[in-house]
Amino acid sequence: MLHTVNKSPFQNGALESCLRFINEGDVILLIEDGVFGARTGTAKAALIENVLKTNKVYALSADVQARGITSVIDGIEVTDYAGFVDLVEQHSVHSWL
Amino acid sequence: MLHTVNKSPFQNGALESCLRFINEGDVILLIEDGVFGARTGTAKAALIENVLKTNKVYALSADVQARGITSVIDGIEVTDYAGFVDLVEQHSVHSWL
Amino acid sequence: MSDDVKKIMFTVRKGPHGTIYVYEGLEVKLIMAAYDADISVVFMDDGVYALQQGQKTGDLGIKGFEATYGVLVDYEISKVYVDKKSMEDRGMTVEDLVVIGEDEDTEEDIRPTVVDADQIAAMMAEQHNILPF
Amino acid sequence: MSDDVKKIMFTVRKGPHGTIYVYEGLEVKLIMAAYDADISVVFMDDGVYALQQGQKTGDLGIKGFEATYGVLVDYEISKVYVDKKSMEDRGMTVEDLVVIGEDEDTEEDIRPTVVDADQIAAMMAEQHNILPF
Amino acid sequence: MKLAVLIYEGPYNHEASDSAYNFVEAALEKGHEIRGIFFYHDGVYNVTKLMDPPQDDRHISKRWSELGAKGIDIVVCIAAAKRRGIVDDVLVDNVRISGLGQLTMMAIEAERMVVFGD
Amino acid sequence: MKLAVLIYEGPYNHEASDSAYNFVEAALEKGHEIRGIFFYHDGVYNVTKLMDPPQDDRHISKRWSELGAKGIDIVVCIAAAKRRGIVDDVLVDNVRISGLGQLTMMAIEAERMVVFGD
Repeated sequence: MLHTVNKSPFQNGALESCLRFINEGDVILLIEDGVFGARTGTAKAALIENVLKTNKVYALSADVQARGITSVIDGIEVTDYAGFVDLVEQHSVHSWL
Repeated sequence: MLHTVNKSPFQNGALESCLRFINEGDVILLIEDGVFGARTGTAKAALIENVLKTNKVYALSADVQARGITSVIDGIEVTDYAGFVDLVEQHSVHSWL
Repeated sequence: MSDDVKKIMFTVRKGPHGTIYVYEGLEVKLIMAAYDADISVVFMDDGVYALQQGQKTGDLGIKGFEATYGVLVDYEISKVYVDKKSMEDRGMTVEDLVVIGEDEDTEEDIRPTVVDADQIAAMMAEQHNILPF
Repeated sequence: MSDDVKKIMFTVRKGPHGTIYVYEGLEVKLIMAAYDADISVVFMDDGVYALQQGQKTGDLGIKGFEATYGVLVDYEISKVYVDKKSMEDRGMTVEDLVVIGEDEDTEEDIRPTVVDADQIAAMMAEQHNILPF
Repeated sequence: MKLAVLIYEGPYNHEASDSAYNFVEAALEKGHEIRGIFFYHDGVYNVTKLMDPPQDDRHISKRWSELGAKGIDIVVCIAAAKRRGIVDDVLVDNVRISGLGQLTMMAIEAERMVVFGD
Repeated sequence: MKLAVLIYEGPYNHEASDSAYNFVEAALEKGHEIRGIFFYHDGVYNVTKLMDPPQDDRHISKRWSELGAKGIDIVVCIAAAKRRGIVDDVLVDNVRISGLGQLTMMAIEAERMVVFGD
C-alpha cells in the first residue's frame, strides 16, 4: 500500500497514526505540509528515521522546494508528480487526511 | 488573557502550544473539538490536570453535550455561550486556531 | 455477492461536529451501501468519538446523526470496526459505543467490533479502494 | 505614535503553502501597517517555516511570498518575532530566516528577532487585540 | 462592551460559523455592542444567497442577513471574496463587500476581537 | 491504468486542489485514463465560474474546465453543492452536478482512487 501523509508532524498526529497501521512492504509519500517531516534535524526526525529501517519513504519535490527544505533525511527519496503517479500505479492508496 | 482552544488535543498541538505561552491569571476556554480535552480518563487528561493547578479552565457546554461527554475533568468549569461572552468581557483574547 | 465484488473501505479519523466530514461521510456510506460493493467502515483516531452514545447537538443548533448510526446494519453496513488503542487513549469503553443495529435472531444490540491495529492494517491491504472521511 | 495608539499583534502558527492562511494573513499585515496602530508579528509553531529562506514554489504552480517578507521593514513592520523553541524543534537556525529589511544606517540585513516563550507571553498580555493568521 | 468577530471558515464545513453565530447572539442578549463581523479566508462563503440547505437544517446565510438587518455591520473581504467567487450578485441582504481596512478599523475600535476558524 | 480523484477542499484556501491538479496532469502525461474527478465537501467550490483571482495567479476553475474539455468526467456532489450555494448557473463549462452514486461508480470502476483534502 501507499500511504500519503499531507499534515505537518509538528501540528498533527496523521504521520504517527499512519505509522501505527503500516504493513511490511508499504510505502509512505509525504506531500503538502507532510514534507516538513522530511527535514533533517527536527524533533520529529526520529519518527521517519525509524520507519525507514523497514519501509520506503518518499517526499514530493514540488512541496519540498516550496518550503525551502534543502536537507532531507538520509534514505528519503524525493520524487516529482510523475513519480507520485508511478507509486499510485504500483500500490493501492490510503490518504491520511 | 483568555485563550480559546478549538482543536482536539489528540490530533493537533494547539492545546500544548497554548500551555507553553500562558501567563499567571490567564484562563483557557475549550470550544468545538477542543472539548475532547475536557473528558476524563484520556491519554491527554494530564495536560489539563496540570494546568488546572495554576490556571482556570472552562469548557463550552454546547460542545461538551454535542460530543456526548458526560464526565469532565475535576476542576473544569462547564459554561454556556453567555459565560463565553462574560469571559471575553473580562479578558483580551487569543484564539489558538 | 460474487467474487469480483469490489471491497471499499471507509476510514473515519475526525471527530464529529467540529467539521462536516463525519456527517457528509455518513451520507456517502448510506448511498454506497445500495450498490454492489463489499463495504467496511473503520473508526480510528478522533473518529472513534463519532461513535460515542448520547450526543446532544441541540444547544449547538445543528442536526445530530446518532440515530443514523443506529440503522447502519439495516442498511447492510455491518462491517463496522473501531480501533482499540484510539478508544483507550480517548477514554472510551465498549459501553460508550452507539448501537448500530439489532441481531435478527437474538434481538441483541449490535455494536461496532473492537479490533487492533494489526487487524486494521491487514484489512486495509485487502481493499480495492479506501475513502477517508 | 501617540499614547492611545492600539497594540495589535498577529500570531502566525501555520506553515506556508499547505493552506492560504499565511499568504492572506500577510495581506492583512501590509494593509494594517498603513493605519495608526502599533503592530507586531509573532511566528510560532509551524509558522516559523513561513520565514524559511529559499522557498521555490514554481513546481507547485503557485505564487510565493518570500519577496514580500523582504520589505516588511519598509512597510514599517519591524516588530517581527520568532519563537526560539519552535525553531529548534523544527531544525531551523537564525541563518535559515528570511531577511525582512535593511538597517538604514549600517545597511546590514535585518532578520526577525528570536525570543522565548516568556517574552512572547509578556508581549501578548500587553495587546489590545491579537489576530491569529 | 464593543466586540468584533472575525470568521475564517466556510459554513457547514466547519463549526466556526456556528460558534461565531451563537457567540454573537449571546453577546447581543447581554446588551453588548457588536462593532462588526468580518469574513475572511473561506469565511466569505458564509453569505451567499445561493445556498440551499435541507429544510430541517439551519440556513446560515439567512441567519447572518438577519443579524445585518438588526444594524450590525457585516463585511466580507473583497480580495478573499473575488478569489473564491463571492460577488455582489450572490450576496444576501444586509451584508457588504469591502476591503481589509474595515477589518483594521474593527481591530482598533473594538475593545475585544474574537476569532473563529480552523 | 484507470484512476479516479476525489477532492475535499476549496480552491486557494487549501493546497489539496493544486496537488490534485498536478497529479492529474502528470497521470495524463503518462497515458493513464482518468475515470473521473469528484468534488465533495468544500471541494465543490472549485468549479464556480464567478472566481476572479489576481491576474498573475492561477485560475483554478478554468483549469478544471479545461480538463473537462479533454473528456474527463468532472462531477460535483449535488447535496454538498446545494448546501454551499454551488448551482448550475455558476458552474464552469465541462463540469456537471450529480449524486453520490457517481462517486460510488468511480470508487468501484477505477483501479485506484486518490483522495486530496484536509
